[in-house]
Amino acid sequence: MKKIASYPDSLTEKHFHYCPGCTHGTVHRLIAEIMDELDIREETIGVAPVGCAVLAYEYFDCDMHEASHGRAPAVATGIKRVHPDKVVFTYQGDGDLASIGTAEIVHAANRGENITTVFINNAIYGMTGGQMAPTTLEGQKTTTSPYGRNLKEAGNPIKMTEMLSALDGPSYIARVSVHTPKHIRKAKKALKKAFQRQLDGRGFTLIEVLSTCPTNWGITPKDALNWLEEYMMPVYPLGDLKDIEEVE
Amino acid sequence: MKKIASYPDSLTEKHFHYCPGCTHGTVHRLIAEIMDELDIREETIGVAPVGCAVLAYEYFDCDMHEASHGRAPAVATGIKRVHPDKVVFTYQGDGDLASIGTAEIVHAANRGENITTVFINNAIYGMTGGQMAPTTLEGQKTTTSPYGRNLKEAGNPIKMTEMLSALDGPSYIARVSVHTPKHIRKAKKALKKAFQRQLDGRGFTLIEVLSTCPTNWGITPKDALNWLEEYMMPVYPLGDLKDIEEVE
Amino acid sequence: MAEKKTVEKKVVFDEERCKGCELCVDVCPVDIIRMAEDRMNSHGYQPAEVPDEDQEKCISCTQCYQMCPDVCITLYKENKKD
Amino acid sequence: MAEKKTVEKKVVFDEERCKGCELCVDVCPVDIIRMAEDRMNSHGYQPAEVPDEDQEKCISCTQCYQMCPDVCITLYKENKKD
Amino acid sequence: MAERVLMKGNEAIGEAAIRAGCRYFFGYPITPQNDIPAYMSRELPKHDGVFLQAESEVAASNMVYGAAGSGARVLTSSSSPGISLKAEGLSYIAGAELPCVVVNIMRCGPGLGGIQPSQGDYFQATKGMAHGDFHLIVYAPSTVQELVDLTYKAFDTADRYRNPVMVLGDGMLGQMMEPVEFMEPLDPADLPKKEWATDGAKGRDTNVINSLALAPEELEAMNKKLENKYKKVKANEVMHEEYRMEDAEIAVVAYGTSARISIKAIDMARERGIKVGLIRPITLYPFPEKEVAATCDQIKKYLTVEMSTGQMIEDVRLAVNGRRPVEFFGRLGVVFEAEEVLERLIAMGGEIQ
Amino acid sequence: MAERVLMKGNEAIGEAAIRAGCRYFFGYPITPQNDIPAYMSRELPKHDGVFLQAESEVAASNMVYGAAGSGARVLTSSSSPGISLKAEGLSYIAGAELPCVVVNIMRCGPGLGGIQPSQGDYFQATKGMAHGDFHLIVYAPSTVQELVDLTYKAFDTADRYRNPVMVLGDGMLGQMMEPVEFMEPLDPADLPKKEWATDGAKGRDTNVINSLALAPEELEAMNKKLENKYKKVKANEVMHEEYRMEDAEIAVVAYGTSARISIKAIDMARERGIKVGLIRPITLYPFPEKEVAATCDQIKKYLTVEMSTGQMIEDVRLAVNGRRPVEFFGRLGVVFEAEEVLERLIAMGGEIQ
Amino acid sequence: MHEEIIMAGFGGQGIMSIGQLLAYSGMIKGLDVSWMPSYGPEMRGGTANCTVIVSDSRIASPLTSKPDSVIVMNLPSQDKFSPKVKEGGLVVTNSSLIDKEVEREDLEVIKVPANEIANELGNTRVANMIMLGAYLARKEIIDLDTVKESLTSVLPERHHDLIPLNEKALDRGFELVNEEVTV
Amino acid sequence: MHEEIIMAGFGGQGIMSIGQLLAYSGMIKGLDVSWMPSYGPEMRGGTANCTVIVSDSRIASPLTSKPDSVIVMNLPSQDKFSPKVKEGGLVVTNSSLIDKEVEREDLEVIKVPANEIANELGNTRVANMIMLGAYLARKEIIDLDTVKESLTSVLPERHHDLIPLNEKALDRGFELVNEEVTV
Ligand SMILES: Cc1ncc(C[n+]2csc(CCOP(=O)(O)OP(=O)(O)O)c2C)c(N)n1
Ligand SMILES: Cc1ncc(C[n+]2csc(CCOP(=O)(O)OP(=O)(O)O)c2C)c(N)n1
Ligand code: SF4
Ligand code: SF4
Ligand code: SF4
Ligand code: SF4
Repeated sequence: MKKIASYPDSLTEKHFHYCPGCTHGTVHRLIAEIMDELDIREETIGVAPVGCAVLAYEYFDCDMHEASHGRAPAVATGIKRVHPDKVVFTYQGDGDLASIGTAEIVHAANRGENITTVFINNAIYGMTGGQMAPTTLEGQKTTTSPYGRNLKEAGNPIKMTEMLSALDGPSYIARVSVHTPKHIRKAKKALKKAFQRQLDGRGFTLIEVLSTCPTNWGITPKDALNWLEEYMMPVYPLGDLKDIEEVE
Repeated sequence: MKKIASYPDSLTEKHFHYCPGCTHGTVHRLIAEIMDELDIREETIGVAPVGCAVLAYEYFDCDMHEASHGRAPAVATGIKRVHPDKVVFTYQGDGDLASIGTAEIVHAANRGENITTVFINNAIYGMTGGQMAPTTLEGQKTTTSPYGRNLKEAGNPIKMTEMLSALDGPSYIARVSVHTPKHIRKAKKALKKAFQRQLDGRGFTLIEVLSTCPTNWGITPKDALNWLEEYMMPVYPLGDLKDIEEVE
Repeated sequence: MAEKKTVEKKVVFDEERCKGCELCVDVCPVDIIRMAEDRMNSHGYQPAEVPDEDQEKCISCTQCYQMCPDVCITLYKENKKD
Repeated sequence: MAEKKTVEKKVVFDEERCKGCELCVDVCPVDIIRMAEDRMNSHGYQPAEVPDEDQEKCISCTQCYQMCPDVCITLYKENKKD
Repeated sequence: MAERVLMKGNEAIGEAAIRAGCRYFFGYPITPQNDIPAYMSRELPKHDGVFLQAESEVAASNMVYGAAGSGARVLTSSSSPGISLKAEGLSYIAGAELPCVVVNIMRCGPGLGGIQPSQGDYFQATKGMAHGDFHLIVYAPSTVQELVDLTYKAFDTADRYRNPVMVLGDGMLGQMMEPVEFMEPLDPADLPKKEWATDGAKGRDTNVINSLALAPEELEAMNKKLENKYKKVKANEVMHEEYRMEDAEIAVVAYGTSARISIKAIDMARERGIKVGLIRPITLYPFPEKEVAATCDQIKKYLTVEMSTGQMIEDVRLAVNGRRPVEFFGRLGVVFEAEEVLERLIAMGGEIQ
Repeated sequence: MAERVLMKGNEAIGEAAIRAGCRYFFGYPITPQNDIPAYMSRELPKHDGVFLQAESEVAASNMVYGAAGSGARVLTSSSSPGISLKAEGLSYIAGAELPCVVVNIMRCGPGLGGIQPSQGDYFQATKGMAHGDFHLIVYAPSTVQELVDLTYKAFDTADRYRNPVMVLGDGMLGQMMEPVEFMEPLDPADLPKKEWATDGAKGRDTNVINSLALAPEELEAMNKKLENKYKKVKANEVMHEEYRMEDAEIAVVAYGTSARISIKAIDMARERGIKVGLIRPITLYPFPEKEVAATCDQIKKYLTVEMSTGQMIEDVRLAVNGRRPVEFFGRLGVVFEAEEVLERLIAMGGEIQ
Repeated sequence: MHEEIIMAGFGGQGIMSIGQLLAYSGMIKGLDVSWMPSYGPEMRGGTANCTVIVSDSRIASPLTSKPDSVIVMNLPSQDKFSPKVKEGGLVVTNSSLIDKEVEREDLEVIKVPANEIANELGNTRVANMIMLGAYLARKEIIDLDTVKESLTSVLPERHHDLIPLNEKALDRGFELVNEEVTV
Repeated sequence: MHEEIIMAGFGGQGIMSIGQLLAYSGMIKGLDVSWMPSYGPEMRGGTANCTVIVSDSRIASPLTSKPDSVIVMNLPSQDKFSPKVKEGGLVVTNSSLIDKEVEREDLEVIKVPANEIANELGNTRVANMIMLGAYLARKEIIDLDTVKESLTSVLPERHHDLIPLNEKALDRGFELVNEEVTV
């Protein structure tokens, strides 16, 4: 018998602490596979966020920094400036990247910092028990929007990826999803392209991954996949948002 | 003899502390005239930045808050939520708004906070003696880019206004200039429209004003006007960037 | 060497990792994955399984592997005869 | 009442506010604004002025008022005769 | 007697704030204080109040600055790392002399640390919160009932002195449930108008909210004014409680959760005949310096008990001023048990004999 | 003897850092330390180093965190309000046990305050910088030469203890010019490799830079480790200087700029026959506690002199521990003159008689 | 009367609710009570426990290092907390999920097949109430009726339709022990 | 020798430069020196001043409350600093811009029409050097040649073409006083 799919080398043996059905694990696997395939595990320094993925440094089998909440792009900048020849990525949630860390991601992107950001958009704060995120949908109930998100009070679900695409620095920005095997394969492709761009020295890349948080959404893992497709995807359409093919 | 142009009522008698030829004064006058014309001096609460305009609270003859560096939109949010019926504006430089205060302006804009932001882009940090701003032009020499701004190191001149226009919250965003009487008149029009929008309860408005800093640019006031036209305007094209005419 | 071979498994679950989310169950086109009713791992979850009798039916599409957020699944395929 | 009237000024400068930036000089279409050479205000600036003999020439275009960053200028116009 | 309700510490804070006339909350989620924003987001709309989840703690503290300057009673809450991010804003609020209430439900640091309860932010709360010579007034409740009473009081104190007031709890106090009674709710419309607040300069001189003073003399005057205020605070606002101190020879000094565990230890020690009592500072700034000093004739030894590596002990030592030995017991990351304190008290009791 | 050059304090810091092998600077402009980033932006590129103006102080301190974790010698500098914004980041850096050097050229607060020199951030620097039980090691130079020497030393100390080190100056020290001599520059390539740093896990186990410890026992262990480190720092790193203390009956305790003005006052007082000397703490954390205590037999009265409303005085009082009176002289916003201190010394001299 | 109880199990087994229910019941009986949770870092799948103290005098510390009783719903909890119980104290253990014997001789152990009974009742989620019922039968600190009355106040409104089921579960646990004891 | 000088004027009058020039010259003469600026909040149009101390022993404080001398280039500076000068001290004042007399009887006052002379030399900006030259003529703490030599090190490179002009200005100031004194 031949192994056709198995646990990637670039993940440690640690069990994920994520809730059942949480797609953080899926994205972890994809990144690990890409490290395997590009053979960069020993060249990579990852930056974990504060958020559900706070323990990502226990899962990725590469050098890791645990950043303070929202500051992963700044931490990654510090690392990359010291090690311009290494691969540096940040892994961030939507509270981390789109709320407290807004300034850091905007400026890392604008500087065209040669790092890759994986942006997990699950429309909620997972780690802290289900508060409203800037990406929370209109009407969505969370512990801090108990009557449903009210646009007049809390503003619109923020489109970070669209916004960052308006800057000159980024070389590749895309939005993907991981709610079906097919989307997962596409997500991997986009992620791999982003890492490859970094290896080619082409500047800032960011992949937004629409993700689920069954626990804090209060539904089953299966229903969460459907909810993502039905409610999140119309607000956050998938696709490449910015792709500077060639350097002039 | 009939007075046809004179010192506006909404300015105090204090002499501006700005350098000779600095256009901060011009914009102050425009705002004061608008307060006069809309008869809102007694309804307005302004928020001064940290930057050359830090003493704006001594010049505008209305209630004022001096904010901490970059946080004027957050301060204005606090004020506006307490006094939703008053007119609240922030007056901010490019270091203030486009660098340290990135998160605050992005989120105030995204929330559609019903305030008006006047954004003075003079491509440099004036108050602190001429450091590079995020808006500093490629190759421009400043005390912290002594060899000229290098895009690879420092990134591109940031286009905050374009970036903010990608959000759903703002109702009116425009870029104007004050380097000729004609442009000054246009600038006033845009500013007045922004204040009027706020009075109409239409949400966030922002006017970026291309401005000069003769002292830190190291040229005469006259040359500064020319430099603005010749070098800044191509990078920061004037015009309305977002204008949501009607509420659906 | 002296390993006792029962069935040649094509779909192997790391039961201790499994959190019983059931996402693999749904995506299997040949419907061979189910949740074990008779056991619980040390975290209190009932793991997914492919019963021995169904192992053969796996068509190696890797859908379950792709879908499993906890990377519990290892897939095998018969060696090509050529 | 007893004010001594010399020339009816159309262009009046607040000399203490003026910083001598010369921006008003350039924009005046009839070229009547110049920098005072004979005096300095308390901040060490030589203020702008329109000499008495040129006051008449002002066409009330307000360009200088618009341009002056320090809001030093007050402009007057003859009352319309109607 | 008002009805007793069983309530989490965090939620009780929220309810007490609303009853104190607070209608504005700006904050950012962080464990273990998340029930406060959750409570406020649920309850404030019922009172026409505003709950706004800020984009960050930095923004939240500046929103508070704006709202406080506009004359409102306003609350923000966070836990340790989030408080560090509010530092600059709090310095501005204090410098501009604005009233507001800040809750810190401490967790264990430094850095990300963990979410275990801790008292490791004592220095930050009482001394070096941020740049410049200013102080927060700091309340340290030790029961859920006291969380309620002191939160309510905090709004008054803040208004009276135009100074930020901190309610300093820890994860244990915030998350535990106890029965509490509430005071009658206050209508914010009944509060005296703040003449200095910005609400549009209609028919009056303009108001300016500000902490800038460029001229050295002005700057000194601003700082002198603050210094005098803090003198008044020190003279009038000290609160503390004593327990079994009548005939005590050993005094435990502890606040908040540590004080509760210490009471248990003291009761156990008393059963063994050790004469020990508790001095519990309720205000940490101003610290009950005179009150501690007043016990020096009677007490032979002090034991400061903290969930830290020893912070309040400096204030205890300053109060005791060398007259008696001051020892320290503390653990950090792990909440200690009464038995551990007891053991230490037994040792100290032995030494005294 | 090396060449003497006339240099601004701020620029001297930059040059000293470069000579200490620092090749990375992340910072954000603020008066009165702007010559530091200006110098670094001009000089670092000549040494293949990186100067990066961060988007904010918050970002700068996190860039430092990243660069320090990657094994580099790294500098950041700011002034008071900017330091407050670095608080959270510094707590992370300390928690993760990373070395770096932070310069605070103090200005006068709170809030925006003014740009006048001040020593109002003593508490912040030495005690409550941010949440959690950690400390910066704090150097307090009082001449431009000392700025150079201590900045250079700071990088070594930081590396040795894997802890952030602060160089605490004030606007006066940063902006004045004095002649200085520099040490031979050090090549960063000659520094020992940091085995714990992240540079890609090639042929070794992975390195993780982290300050998180979720399990209570781990959290306690992390804090214990820090506590032990600080004990070592206290035992080995204290620095102070004494001036005319041989026969002194009054001791002025002052650091930095205050110490310089005090020396002038002491000389004037000595001319009037008043026996007064100076104890100048060079490390503020660890504070020269034993060294001050050792003078208690000789000294009858202490006078703490600060540009603040009285912060270091607490450490002086803790050291003196009630054995002698400790008085305070300070101004804030306005730099005091030697004559003012003299006046106070004359009064104290009279009292002693 | 002073009773200190630790309750522990997997997250999701309803440990926190029965703790609150007991504390609430104590309060309406005029007793002093405290409820103190302790969470792991995980939202789900981790272990959860809480400490409840019910006393007729003022409660000093809401923590206990030597509980009078423990209610344990899974093996890690039994392993962790049974060694801490006071000498002669009580362990109520969920025999549906725990095979292992409690290793101390000095403790009273009540084995409750809580999941089985809950499944019988048609809803695994009420296993917690069965455990509490059993505990209350042995330690009569609060009468069962008061506890049942408290359900309305403690359960979130959206679960009020489940009150009858919860009452039944409390009864079943209570009966189980009473039978054991009286028979 | 211990000399404490305050120099003051409008921003832009080159006050800081002559202070640095004097300090630098002192240093290369082997003396201890310090230069301490004080800025107003404004970049331009404000007043600027600096304190220079030159001493043959260690300088304690770089500040002075009773300077031996002041060089004042505008009226606000004269008003502010001449009252602080030590009894019998020196005031070098820019008579081109200052009409007002120094109000103290005990001071030596040297009036230098610095702007006029500078304009004669063709560049108002060297008025500062004329003032310094005049000062040096009266207080021979450092010889004029050393000061001229120091120009290369103190002036930014882009102004090195102006060194001859600056030297001439120093001379003119120096001569002015020497004439006065010797004649
Ligand atoms: C300075 C600071 N503020 C707040 C927190 C609390 N906190 C931890 S994670 C988090 C948000 C997590 O949400 P998100 O980034 O969306 O990630 P997720 O958990 O959903 O994956 C917050 C607010 C913190 N640790 N530090
Ligand atoms: C927290 C903080 N960081 C930095 C500063 C210093 N500072 C004051 S103004 C300013 C920038 C001013 O530039 P800009 O916003 O562009 O306004 P301008 O002066 O050009 O009008 C800076 C960095 C400060 N006061 N506070
Ligand atoms: S590989 Fe495909 S067929 Fe085989 S078990 Fe997985 S999903 Fe089913
Ligand atoms: S998807 Fe993975 S974790 Fe979920 S049930 Fe299947 S094997 Fe278990
Ligand atoms: S109004 Fe017009 S014409 Fe008159 S002075 Fe001004 S610019 Fe000249
Ligand atoms: S524009 Fe104004 S400030 Fe400038 S010279 Fe003319 S009057 Fe003076």
